[in-house]
Amino acid sequence: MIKLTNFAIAATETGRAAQYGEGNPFLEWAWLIVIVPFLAFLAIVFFGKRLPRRGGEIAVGAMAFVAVYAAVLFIMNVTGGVEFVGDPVEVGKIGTFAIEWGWVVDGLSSMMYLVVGLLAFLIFTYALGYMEGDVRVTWFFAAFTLFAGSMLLLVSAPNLIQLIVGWEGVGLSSYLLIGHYWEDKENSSAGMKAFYVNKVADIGLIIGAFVLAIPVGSFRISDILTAVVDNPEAIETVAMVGAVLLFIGAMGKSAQFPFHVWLPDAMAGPTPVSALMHAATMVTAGVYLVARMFPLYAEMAADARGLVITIGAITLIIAGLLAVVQDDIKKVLAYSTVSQLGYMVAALGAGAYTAGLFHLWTHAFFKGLLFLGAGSVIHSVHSNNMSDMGGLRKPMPVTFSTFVAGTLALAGIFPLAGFFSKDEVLAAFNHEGYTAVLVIGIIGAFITAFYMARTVFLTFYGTYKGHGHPHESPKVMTVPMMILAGLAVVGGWVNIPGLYTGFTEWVGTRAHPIAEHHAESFDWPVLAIGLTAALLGIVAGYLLYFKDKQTQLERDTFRIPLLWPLLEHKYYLDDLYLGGIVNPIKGPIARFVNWTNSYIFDGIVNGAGFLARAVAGVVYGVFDQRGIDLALNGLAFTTDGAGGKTRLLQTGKVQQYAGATVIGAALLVIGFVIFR
Amino acid sequence: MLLNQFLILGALLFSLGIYGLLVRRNAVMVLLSIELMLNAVNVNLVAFEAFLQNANVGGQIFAIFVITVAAAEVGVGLAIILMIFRNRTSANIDELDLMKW
Amino acid sequence: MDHEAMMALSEVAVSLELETPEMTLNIGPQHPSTHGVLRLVAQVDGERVRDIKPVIGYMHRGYEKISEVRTYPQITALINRLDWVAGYANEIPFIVGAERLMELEVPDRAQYIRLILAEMARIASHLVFCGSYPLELGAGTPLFFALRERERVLDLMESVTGGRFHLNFNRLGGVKPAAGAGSNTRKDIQDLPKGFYEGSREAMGRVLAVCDELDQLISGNEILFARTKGVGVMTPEQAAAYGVSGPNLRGSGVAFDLRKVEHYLPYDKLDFNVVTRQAGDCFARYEVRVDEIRESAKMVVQAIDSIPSGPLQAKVPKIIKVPKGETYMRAENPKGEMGYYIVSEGGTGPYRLKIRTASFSNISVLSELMEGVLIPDIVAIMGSFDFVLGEVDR
Amino acid sequence: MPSNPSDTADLQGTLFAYAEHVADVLDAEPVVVRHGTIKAHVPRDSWIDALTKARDDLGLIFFSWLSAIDWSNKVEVGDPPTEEVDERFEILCTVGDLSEGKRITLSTEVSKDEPTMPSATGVYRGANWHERETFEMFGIDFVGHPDLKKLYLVDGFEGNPLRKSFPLLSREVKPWPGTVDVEAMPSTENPEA
Amino acid sequence: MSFGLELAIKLVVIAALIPGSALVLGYAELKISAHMQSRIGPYFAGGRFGWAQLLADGVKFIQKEDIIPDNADRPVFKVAPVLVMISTATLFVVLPFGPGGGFVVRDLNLGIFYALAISSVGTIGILMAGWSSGNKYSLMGGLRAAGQLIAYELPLVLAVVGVVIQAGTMSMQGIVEAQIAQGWPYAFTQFLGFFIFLVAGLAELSRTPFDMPLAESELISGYLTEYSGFRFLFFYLAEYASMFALAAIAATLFLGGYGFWGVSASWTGPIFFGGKILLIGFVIIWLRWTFPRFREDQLQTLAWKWLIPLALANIMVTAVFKVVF
Amino acid sequence: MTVADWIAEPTNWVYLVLALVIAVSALRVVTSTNVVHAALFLVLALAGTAGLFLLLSAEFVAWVLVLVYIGAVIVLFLFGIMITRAPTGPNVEVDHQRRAPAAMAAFLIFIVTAGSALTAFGDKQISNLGRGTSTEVIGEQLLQRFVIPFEVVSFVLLAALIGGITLARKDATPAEEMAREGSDA
Repeated sequence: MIKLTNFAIAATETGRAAQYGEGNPFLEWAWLIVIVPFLAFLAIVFFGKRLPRRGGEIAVGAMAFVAVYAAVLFIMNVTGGVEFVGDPVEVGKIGTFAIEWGWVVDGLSSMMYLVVGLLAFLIFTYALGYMEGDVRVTWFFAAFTLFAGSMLLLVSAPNLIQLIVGWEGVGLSSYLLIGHYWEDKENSSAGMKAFYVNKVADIGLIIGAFVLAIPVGSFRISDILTAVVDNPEAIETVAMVGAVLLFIGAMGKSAQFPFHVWLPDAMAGPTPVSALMHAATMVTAGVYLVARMFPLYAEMAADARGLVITIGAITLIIAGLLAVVQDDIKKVLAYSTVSQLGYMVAALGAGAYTAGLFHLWTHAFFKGLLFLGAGSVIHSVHSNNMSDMGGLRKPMPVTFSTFVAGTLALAGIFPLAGFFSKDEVLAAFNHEGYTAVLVIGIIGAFITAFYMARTVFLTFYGTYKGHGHPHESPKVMTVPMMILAGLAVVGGWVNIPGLYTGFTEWVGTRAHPIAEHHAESFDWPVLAIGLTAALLGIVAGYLLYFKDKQTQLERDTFRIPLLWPLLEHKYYLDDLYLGGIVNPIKGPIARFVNWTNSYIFDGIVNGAGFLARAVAGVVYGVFDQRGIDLALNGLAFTTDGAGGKTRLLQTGKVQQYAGATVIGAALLVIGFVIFR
Repeated sequence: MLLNQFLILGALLFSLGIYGLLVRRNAVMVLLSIELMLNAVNVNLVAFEAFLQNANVGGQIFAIFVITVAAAEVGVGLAIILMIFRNRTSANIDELDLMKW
Repeated sequence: MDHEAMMALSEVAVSLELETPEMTLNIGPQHPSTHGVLRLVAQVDGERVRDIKPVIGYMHRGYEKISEVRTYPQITALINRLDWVAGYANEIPFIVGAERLMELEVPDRAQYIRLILAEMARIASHLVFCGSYPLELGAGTPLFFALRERERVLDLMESVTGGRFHLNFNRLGGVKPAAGAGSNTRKDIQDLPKGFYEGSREAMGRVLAVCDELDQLISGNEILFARTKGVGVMTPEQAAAYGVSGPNLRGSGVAFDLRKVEHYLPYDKLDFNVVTRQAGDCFARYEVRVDEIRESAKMVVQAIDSIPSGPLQAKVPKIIKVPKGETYMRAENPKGEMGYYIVSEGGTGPYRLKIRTASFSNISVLSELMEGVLIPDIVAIMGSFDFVLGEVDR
Repeated sequence: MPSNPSDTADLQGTLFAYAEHVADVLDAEPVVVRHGTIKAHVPRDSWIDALTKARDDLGLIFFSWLSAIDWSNKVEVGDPPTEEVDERFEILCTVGDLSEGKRITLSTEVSKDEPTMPSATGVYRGANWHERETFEMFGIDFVGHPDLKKLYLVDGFEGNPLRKSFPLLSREVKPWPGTVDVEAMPSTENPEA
Repeated sequence: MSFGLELAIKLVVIAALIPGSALVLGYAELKISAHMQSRIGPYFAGGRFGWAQLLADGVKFIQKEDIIPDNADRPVFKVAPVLVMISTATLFVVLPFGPGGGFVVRDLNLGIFYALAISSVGTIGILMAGWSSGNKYSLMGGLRAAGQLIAYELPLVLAVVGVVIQAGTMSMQGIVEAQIAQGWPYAFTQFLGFFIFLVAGLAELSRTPFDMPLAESELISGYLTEYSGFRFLFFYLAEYASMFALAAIAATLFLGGYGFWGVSASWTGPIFFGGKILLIGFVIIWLRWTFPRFREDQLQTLAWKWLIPLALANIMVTAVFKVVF
Repeated sequence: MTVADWIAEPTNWVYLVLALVIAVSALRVVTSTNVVHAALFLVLALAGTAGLFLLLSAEFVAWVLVLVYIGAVIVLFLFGIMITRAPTGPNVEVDHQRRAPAAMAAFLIFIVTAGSALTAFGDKQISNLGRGTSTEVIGEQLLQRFVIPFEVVSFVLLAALIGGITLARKDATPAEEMAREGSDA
């Protein structure tokens, strides 16, 4: 175990020459990667409308820059290993805590830069075609650029404050983008839902950040991690709490159970948004956070890892099951993402740092591809529902072939990207001894293959059930898909146990207090079982959705009695949140106010009235005949008059209030002078 | 010059403003009375400043602030009156008693 | 309009109007920019015009009724007072109409003289517009430039006819012989005064020059653009429905000129263009008039070059009686289409004379154009229509 | 048409041909061509119909003018008609096109006992002022006019000046001296004139 | 010479200068406009060149009957021209006609600020005139004037700020001395400010192309409609006197005032200064007889969308230069 | 300090004149029956106040008062009065009937403030007025010591600007307005 002297530590262990990057202009200027999207955002907002493509070209240009720059950084990392922390700029101070802005280029972040930059570039290009003719296309690209920029800001963060700023930026822009078609109430409420759920989780992140930062005395991640390694007793007491709280934040962003509810609803946004959100930016933020803070989980808060892996496993399985019942093609993919994120989180929880990130890496390619394919289909048939599709293989050959490539990659079929990453995750479960999780993972692999097969068969085979004439999408949309399809095929070849494990080195240059197990070769039994499960899933899908002509027409004839309604209602989670949390809070407050109003206040008033009447009645009965009318009437008159006059005090006339105030103030002063 | 001669003038202006504030029905005239009161404050501020001869001239600076805020107040106040006038074709403040019981 | 509005006009007391958020503003009948006694009753909200009604009749003289007790030569003198800015042009359609009823053959030379004078009248009228329109928009100087050249034109007309405004130079069957001229005069001697041709050529050159001067001085001015472009846009459909004619119609992009289609003077022997502008806004109407001055000046020069010699007057009886018949004759006057429907019962005067004037139809469209404009736009739009109240009220 | 008839033989031809076309389209009877003017008579009941056809079918979109003639044998001013005429108002309306200079004058008759006409404002918006003028000058009521009130005359004015029965008051007091051109000036009887 | 006597003499000179300047500029306007329009202009009055034309006009105005409309608010109606005149006249106090104490009534520390503050008072007089006339056209003219003057006071003040930053003083003589010391007038460095000042100044003077408050073709004569006789004469005098004052302030701020390329001898001061004032006066007259007038909304657009941002930019640039160099 | 001493000081004469003008016009501001007159009397009161400030050698504040208050605020007032066309005739009732309690309250306030001033400051003198306050000092203090209030005030101004525009701008089209008026009636 090496001491962390800086945020980034020497990469010598990996056997490569450390390149600290001092004086290397590419690293010194790496902050451009973060700044350019924000500048592009401003440029689009101010000048976008006047440009021929309404600002899209600025966005694509900025992303092209980011992608190229990220590729350069990545290649530097691959060839030489990069560890660089830019000199932080002090923005302000909270007490003794400096608020800084800086940027990090190391293995993890350079990988993330590349993923974000490359996918954003491809998806933005795709969006040029997809969003053409949209009313708010300028605003879309502005928010989209902001989205990517926030993610880059988050990734480049050397301290928790900057990370939180980027984190919130991602949340904000996702809110804007999900609610892009705000004319429909549903869409805007989907945006709100995403925002709220994330906000709830963010509370954990923010508190966690402070919990960790206060004993250490700094928000710098390097300082915190150094303290973790060097000086465990200083933060021993808070590490566990902090880790759990940070993970709650990550759960929100990465849509882990029980915060996963927002992600499927977020499909209300335009498809490019979904693609970027699922592939590279938003949902990976949580995984990135856990990976970034991995030493904390690995060293100090090992118990927290139990939580992480549990949550990951639960998410993995329930989301996979949900994906099976969806009709909306994007929701299938959305639940699929949740499920795959479960894999990543579980892998990190199991201590398999590389495996988790590797799955993130491959997932970015094929999930981006799948979303673009789904978008292409939606663009063509003008519906999200698979019940309106079918038989699209012929009219949309490019979409079909790329989509199938993505499906196979996601299902984990050899030799596509998903195969290697999923296998590595499963192998890690096996190696670390989480057998239950391994079983869940294998079942998950089966389910994954099954629902993806279902999607493909329902969408591209059988007969067309929609309206209008489907057509292939324009070049500007298909070319990014083809590029991604290529990456989905070859993306996994960078980490083949026994053959070439470059990826381990690329992302592993940083957090090396972790003694991570690296398999020398495939874990053959697990591999065999996993692959078999995936193949079985595909076969099951084939049988149910291709062979059975009945399902071609009616869709989902097989319905497991108890499970099906549960899945259709998404485990009743939304109902639980609404009925269990929102309404109980909302209702009692309203009821309490109403009750106070009707019983206490009215009661006082009515009671007073009743009392007065009773007294009057008695008085009337007893004294009236005695001829003391004068006194009685006087009394009643006084009461009535007093009440009436008191009521008149509230005239609603400002000047009378002002007059009373003035006189009162003057009298108060006089009173002070006299009685002092 | 006595300090008090300014203070008492200020007090006089202020109480005249109070009188106007209480007695006027027309909202514009109420605003005018408020201006009078703010001006009384200015007199006091500048008089105290001249009396104390402070190096940081806080009195004068705050008089300037008061003037500025008065400008803002008039802007918003007149806009409100304009709107009320449009909706009710009356600028009489005592007809604006929607808030009463 | 009614008594109430008159009362409102006299009660300029602001305080009495205070309860209404909208204010009634009486523009005219005595107002610098109404070209006489037009009155506009405008409902304004601040500077914004909500509703506007032109009120006319302040100088109604009953010409149609009077004409029923007049002889044809008397009417010729009378109708000079319709459009007093171009008095001569008013005579043309009436005289031509009466000649048609009498089936008179008018000598060519007389026709050319009529044409020259009519075009000069058009130049004079348009020059007044080109000077006074900028004045209404606040630029005082162009007026003097325009009127300076108008004087030359008026001088020329005076040298021929002896009158400057109300020429009364036409006779049934020809034009009035100049003093001392016989019925068969040679060119350049008696019928037209000495030096008229040279003077005209020179004057037309100056007119063309002043058009360029106006262009330099005012037509390219940004403020003028701001005030007139896009203001008071009249569509061709509106123009046709309201009978708007002349330069106003051509400013809306309709290339329609009675000189080309009505065959009443030897215009077909001259080469000239019908000036149009597509925009239909105030600036288009202004530009059309400036260009029409140029066209007219060129026509005058052409006519002088090609004027035939010959008699000035066809043979007519001493007491003129027009045979029974009806006809409608119209002509392209500076303000637009002017026409006379003459019903003759064979007497010395018409049984009924309907006078169709351009300005009357031209301003009937105003209230439609002025809805929702600003008060300064009223002046800009009103001025751009170049109407004369004598024509409106008759 | 120039006043020289010889120039215009072919013009006359086209005019007659057009008049026949007009008669076909408008279903008008009779259509006369006199002195370069096409005048088409239509019944009062089909007045609006004829105007609509003229606008839509003949393309005569340009509204020139609308007025009336008071045909009367007993006149207070001017000379009476040479022949006996029916007592009636004749309504005239001239419309034209904006390309070739075609124009026709539509004519219809309305009785003096009940002088009402349908308003043409629905067909040509510009008829508004013309009808108001005809209303006050002849006393003809235009049914359906949006704003039928006096245009020129003051509010209290009584009578319809262009009716032949309306005397020219100033002439009653003092004859027009210009009539000397035609007949002898009655200066001996009226030395002030 | 005692302080009091000196002050008295100065005040007398200024009191003569106010109508004098109005006469000079008024006559210049008559003649210049005439020659621009191919006319001769005043010719007979006074024997030669019609030099006494305006004097004769003045006599005529004084002789005229003083008409106050029935609906007018009499006291306000009467005070309005006086207020306008006062606000113009007090401007002359700070005009520096030459170096030293002898050529200025009182060189205030806050000279230019004082001038701007005082000149804004005239707006009230115009509003009073418009309102009190009891005439709709007058009221609209008054409202237009008020809207216009408020809108253009901002760019006017902001344009001056640039000069003040560069000179580092608000004293009028100080600003002139700073220009003399610098060697060339501020028109070269503050050319944007100069332009804005002239445009906004034209608007403050309600002269073409910003004469909407008076616009005789729309509002007859705006707030002047009901004025006649010597009250009208007051407005008339005030108009030309404030034109003179504005030209003088512009000359002081941007053209180096009484200095001329470094020359600042006391006896040449008034000559140079007068020359520069006449130069600016000529430009103002020239514009008056060349341009049509704007529309009210276009005027506001010009002020708020162009002049004020430009003036702010000018201030920023000036401040940056001031700090950097 | 005796009355004679006080009278002997020439500045006090100036003060007296100004104070008289201010007091009288302030009284007219709150008693005048015509809104425009009231606003114009306020101008007079403010002009007098500016004079007082000059007397107290607060030149800058005096001219700011003139420029901002008289030049802008009052103009805005008059503008508003004329635009709203609020009742300006002399016959309109501009006052409540409750003059007496209002006058009592005002008098009470006057007694309290003037009384406390008298007891607190007695015959404290304002002296050393010769130097005047240089604008430079004000500027420096404004942007150094008082920079936070300065910024706050600018935000208040900005907010007032936006608020004023939002409130005063008319959103309804004429047709909508017509409909609203119709439903009211």
